Order: sequence, then C-alpha cells, then structure tokens
Amino acid sequence: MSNLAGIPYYVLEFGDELVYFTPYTITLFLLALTFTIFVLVSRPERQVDIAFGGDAYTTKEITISEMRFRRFMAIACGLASMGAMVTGDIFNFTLFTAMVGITNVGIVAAVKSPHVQNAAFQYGLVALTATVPLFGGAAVYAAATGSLSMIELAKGTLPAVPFVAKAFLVLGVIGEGMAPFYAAKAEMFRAPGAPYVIMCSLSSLLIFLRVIEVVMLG
Amino acid sequence: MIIRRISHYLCNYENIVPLFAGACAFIVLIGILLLPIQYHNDQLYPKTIDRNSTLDPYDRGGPPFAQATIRAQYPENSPSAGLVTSYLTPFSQFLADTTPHLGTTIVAHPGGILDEILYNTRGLDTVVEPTILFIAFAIASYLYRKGS
Amino acid sequence: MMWGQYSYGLLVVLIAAAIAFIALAMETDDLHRFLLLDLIEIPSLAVIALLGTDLAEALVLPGLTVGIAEQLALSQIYCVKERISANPVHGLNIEVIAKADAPLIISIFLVVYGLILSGFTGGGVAGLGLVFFFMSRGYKEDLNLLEMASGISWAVWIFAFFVFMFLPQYWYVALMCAAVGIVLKVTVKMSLVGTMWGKGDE
Amino acid sequence: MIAELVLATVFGLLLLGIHRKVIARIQRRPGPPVWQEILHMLKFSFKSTWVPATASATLFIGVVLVAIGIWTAAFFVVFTGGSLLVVFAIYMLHKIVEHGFGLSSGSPYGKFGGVRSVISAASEIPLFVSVAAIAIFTRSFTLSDIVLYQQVHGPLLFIAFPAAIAMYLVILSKMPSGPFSIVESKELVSGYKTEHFGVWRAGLEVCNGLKTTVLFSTFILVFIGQVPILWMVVGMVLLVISLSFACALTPMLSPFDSVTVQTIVTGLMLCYGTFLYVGGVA
Repeated sequence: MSNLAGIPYYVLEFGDELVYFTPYTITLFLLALTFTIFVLVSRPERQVDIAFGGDAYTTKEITISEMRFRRFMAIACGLASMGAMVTGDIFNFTLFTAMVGITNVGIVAAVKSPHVQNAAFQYGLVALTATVPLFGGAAVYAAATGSLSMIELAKGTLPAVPFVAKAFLVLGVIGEGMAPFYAAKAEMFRAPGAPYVIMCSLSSLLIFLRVIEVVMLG
Repeated sequence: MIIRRISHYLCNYENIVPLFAGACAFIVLIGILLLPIQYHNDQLYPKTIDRNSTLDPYDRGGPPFAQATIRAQYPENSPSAGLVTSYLTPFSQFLADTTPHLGTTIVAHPGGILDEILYNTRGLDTVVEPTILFIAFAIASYLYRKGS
Repeated sequence: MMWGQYSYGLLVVLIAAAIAFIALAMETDDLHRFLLLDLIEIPSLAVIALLGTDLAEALVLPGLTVGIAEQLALSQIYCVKERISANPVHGLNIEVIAKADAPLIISIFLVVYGLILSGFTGGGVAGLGLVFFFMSRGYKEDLNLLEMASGISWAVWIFAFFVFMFLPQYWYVALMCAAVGIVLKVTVKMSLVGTMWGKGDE
Repeated sequence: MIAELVLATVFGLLLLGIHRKVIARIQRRPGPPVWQEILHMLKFSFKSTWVPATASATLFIGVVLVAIGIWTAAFFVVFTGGSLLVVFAIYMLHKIVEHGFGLSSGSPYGKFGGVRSVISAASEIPLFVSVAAIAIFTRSFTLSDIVLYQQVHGPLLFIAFPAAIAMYLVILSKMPSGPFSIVESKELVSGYKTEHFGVWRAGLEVCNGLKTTVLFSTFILVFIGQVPILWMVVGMVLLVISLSFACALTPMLSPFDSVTVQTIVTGLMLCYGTFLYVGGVA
C-alpha cells in the first residue's frame, strides 16, 4: 500500500531530508498556514465570564506582554506544525512534533490563572514523557530499515517496519498533542486568547493526522 | 455505572500523567514480547574507526582537507558532503600532529563526522533542534521575568 | 527471526523503560514525577544509541537537547505554579571568591579555550566560564542583551543551513557560520542560567 | 461545479429539515416544515450583521470562511473520487472550526460549546478505523477504487458491517439533538453557534448543509457503491430517517460520559481493525 496519500506533487531537497507535498499533506499544510495567518493578524477576544445562575459577569483582560508572548508561541507552533506536515523524514517529523508539544505548553503557561497553569504543567509532563516513545520509535525505524526517509519507506523495497516502532511513534504523537483524546486538555482550552488556544488544538490534531499517514508507509 | 466512573477518572487532569505513563509501559511490554527485531545491516553513515589514525575517533577516511566518502541517503543532494568531515581547524591540526590521539569529546572542533551529519546532510534536524531549545528558553525566561 | 546483539540491547533498554514508566504511573507528587522524567529520558537515548552508526550520535544530540530544554521550561512553570519565588541560591557566598581575581582568570581561561574548541563542547566550556563568573560575582546583567545575542546566533545558524542546502560550493562559509553560531548560542544560554541564579547577592 | 455545490448545500439543508420533522413526529409534535433549514439560511443572509464587541474579529469572520472552504474541498474530493483519507482529515478538522466558532466570540456559552466540541474529538477515530478496515479489503484509499471494488465484490455494507456501524455512529454524533450532540445542548443556548448572527450564521448553515450532503454521500459511496443519482437521494433520505429515530429515542449523554462512550467505541473498532489486519495477513 505505497503512495497512500497520493503521488508527491513537489519535492524540495534539504540534503538527506526531503520536503514533499501530497494532496493529503497539502490540505493539512494549507490549514496550518491559514490559522497561522489568523494568529498573526487577529487580536485576542475579550472573554466574558459569567457566574451561571446569576447576573454577574466580568471581562477578562489580557495584558500586552502576555498577548505578545502567546502570539509568538502560537506562530512558532504554526510553523512547527507546517514543518511536521510537509517533512519527508521520520526523525525530522518527531522533532517538529516535539516542538509542537513545547509550544503548546508555552501558549497556555503564560496565562495567569492557577487552574490553567496546573493543567499546563500536567500536560507538559505528558509532552515530556512522549518524547521517549517518539524518538525511540524513530530510532527503531532507522535500525530496522536503515532509512529514515518516508519516500524510501513508501517504495516498499526496504524491510517491513516493526509494529513496535509504529506504536511508539503514534503514542509519542498522542502524548505531544493529546489529540484526539482532548478530554485531558479541556482545562487548557478554557484559557482566554482564542486564536492562540485554537492553534493548540489545531496543531495537535494536525500532527495526529500526519502520523496516521506516516505509519501506513513501509 | 462503569461509564460514569471512567469518565470521572478521565475528566480530572491530574490523572493524565499516570494514564499516559501506563499506556507507555503497556506498549513497551508489548514491544518486549514482540522482540527480536531484525537489525538492518545496510545502514546510513556506517561507523568505521581507524584506530591507528591520529585523528581517532574522528577519522572517517581520507587525509584532512580531502573529500571523504559519506554514505548518505541522497548523496546527490549534498555535493559538499565529506568536505566538512575532513576539515580541521589549525588548532585541531596542531593537536593531531603533536598528540597520539585527538581525544576530544563530540564535536570539539568543526570538522567531525557529526558536523557533517548535523550541518550538511541532515541540517534541517539541527535547525529544528535549537529552535526547540530557543522556545523552551523563551518560555522559561518569560515566566522567570514575570515572576520577579 | 534471530536474536542479534541489537535485540538483546533493545530488551535491556525496554525493560528499563518499562520500570521507569511504571514508576511514573504510580507516582502522585508533582515534583517527583518531574524528577522521574529525567530518568525516563535515559532509555530513550539508549534506544537511539543502539542504532550504532554515526547517525545515532547525530540523533542523540537533538534528543538530549529537547529533553533538557523542555525540563527547563517545565521547571519554571512548576515554580510559577507552586509560587516558589524566593531564590534559595545566593551565588557562591564565599568571601574570598567574591573579591579575588581567581574567578575572573578561570572564567577568561574557560571562555578562550571554549572559543578555540568551538562547536557544541566549545560553547559548553565557554558558557561554564561565564556561569562561574556570574555566580561568583552576583552579576546583574541585562538579560535582553544576552537574549538578543542568542537570537542572532540562532539566525546565523539558520543562514548557514541555507547556504549548505542551496549554495554547497560555499560550504566553508557555512561551516564557519554554523560553528560560530552554535558556540555563541550555547555560551549565551548557559550564562543566562548563571545570571538567573546569581542575583541574590544584594 | 458551482451549480452542483449549491444543489448539494440546499439538499443537505433539506435533509436536516427532514431530520427535524421526523424527530418532531416521533415525539408527537407538529414540527417545522421540512424546508425550514433552507428558509433559515435565506433569512439569516438578509438580516443585519455585526461582530460582538468582545470578539476577536478576524478569527470570528475567518473561521466561517474556513468552515465553508474545507467542506467545499471535501465535496470536490468525494465527487472526483479522491482519497478517503482527505475526507477523514477534513472531518476531524471540523472540530477545530467549531472550536474557533465558540472561542472567538468571548461568550461563555460559545466557549463551552467549542470546548465540548474539541474534547469529543475522539469520536472521529471510529471513522478512521472504518476507513482503515475498508482499505484492508480494497487495498486502496481512493474513493474511485473503493467503488470499483464494490462493483466486483458487492457492497461493503455486508463485507465490513462493523465498519459501517462505526461510520454510522460518527455521522450520528454530528447530527443535531442526538445522544452525542453535547456541543449544542440547550443549557449552552446554541453552543458554539450562539454568537454568530446574520451573514455569519448563514455561512454556518451553508457549511452544515454541505457537510451533511458530503457525509451522507460518502457513506453511500463507501458502503453501497456507485448507484444512480435518484437511488442516491433515496438512500440519503432513508439514512436521515434512521438517524432521526436514533436521535429521537435516545437521551443526550453528559459531556464526559459522551466522550467515554465514544472512546469505548473507538477501542472496540480498534480491536476489529486489528482482527482484520491480522486475519488479512495470515
């Protein structure tokens, strides 16, 4: 089952690491790009808090420095997810994924609410744990097939990738983004700053969608 | 009801670390059961060490300043591969000439095989890696400064 | 299938990883979880090292850096979360060191040696010199300047990467840029850590 | 192609109208006329339009365009026989769009709707597993290949019945007032849609119509195969009626229970996929 997501339209060479676009990855890439542009140009919303059952409501204010920092993190997150979408190298993909994980933590860690911060810390622990299966999986890929290039893996001439390597990779990606088991990330999504928080959920979903394609190769 | 109990456990974010660690442990145990994994001998960047070279362990064949042979995935994409490997700083050259082994740690001088891989053939990895470092430092210093 | 050296190595590493993961799953204290993560990182590096080629060395490095960097960021989040604001480290409170010339000389030596070495280790050595200096003097440096230097060195690195990829005939320039970029970067980052600790002298 | 797109949207809205009508009749209410959803869309198009003062304006508007954009893309993928994987991706990304709708306004109701939408993202995994199960039979992810396979071997509905159930559940979780519709439950007013009015709401309705057509036609293409257009329409109407029964007769689950049920279904589907994979290899 090679060429699962279609024939690469375009291949860009970075030494041993190729960047390539297929109909599948280009869809994901464009979406990451669109939302990164949103993050660039839009201002955060002013979130209204309501005490349910009462008439009291307050608007949360975001300070300028916090907004700037989170915007920076969200842009970095968008770039990382774009990279993860188009890269044609397993290890490179894991690095971009790790970067998505750390930027996700960064986007919410700047929020002052202790509740959100505690959630960010717990999620950061998971993201850090996830680097183990992530890099471990990539290493087993290399050891068992002698290649890290997705294009070579898709050709089907290399030895089959062990199940463990694929499972590690998927587990690592799930840990970095929690996608699609977002229930654990719900506290983080309640943080104000819509464009940035959306980047959190978008990037983790994108890397999850990409890893599905990756594990089907080889 | 079992569903309610599961969802109560899931909705507390304090529990995600044990949950994820448990999943990792589970997959690792499956990995142990699925051993052995066949090591593929035809590897990229194979390790061959010339113990007699004064550049040991960084000698990867060929004299300094000549293009060494690097078995990369796509050699045609990096025509300068092998030049970085054999490059020595004057200081390193001096050490190599005067001491029996240039016993340095990894990448103590430009010109090691690692530089070759990190800068040249797999440069994108190396760009992403300091970027992660950069992001992590940015988070730490932002929080640090906000706190003080 | 055959049990080769690789499989035996992997068996040992996976057992270690399983023990570490189970420990993490059972731990309830946040700080202890955080410390256990450091332990868990080691098997992952071992899995990469089992690859046994030069590529393994090159892959260990990002793996290691990513782990350390994330731990740094997380530890800061932990401090904010737990409201740990008091700085328990007050520099090296040894009177002789604070006044004498020795830290300066040692630091200069380390920095110069690090610059000669260049590359990652060079950056580490030079950075260590600066850390030592800042810690012993309780030096209050403008963090913005250090961060700017770090950012510039990062940009130099990226520039070098593009030269390598698209203008390989100028590989020498790229090599120099990358080496200088990385030495500056590691130095700056480490000295940043030094100033963060050494501010309690007043 | 524009004509087809408009037709698909209107037909999708009509299906949603039928859905409402059937639920109402089951519950012994008169219910709105079946073209109510189309009227809604037209009505909102001509209403006054504004952006709330608390909203993040660019995102507030942009996300409507993204919603229409991704489903237009999905529509073309389905009708040119493209990769099922792309449809699946767009389907999952719709969660993010809902999240964007909810969060961008600043309203707490919208926010909770958006958050609920995202936390139930696991509900999409059964779709993926059913896609994978189908690929084990057909050896391909492209819709045209799947259709060809069914012309030779008969409908996949009988060959891969659990996969059909999984996809049915996924479509069910997207239908209004179903057991998994936690994003639109009434304690949140209208969930993520609460703050989008006027033209923005009309855009959302367009997206909903298009989404319904795309999902239903994908279901029929994948599990029954290429049928004449009239039978396709009949199939879609039958599908919506069966979904209405499911929605009308089941209570809505609480948010986390809904997520848990969907996760359990995911687990079961993964077992089925593994069973097929191992069985297929042996």
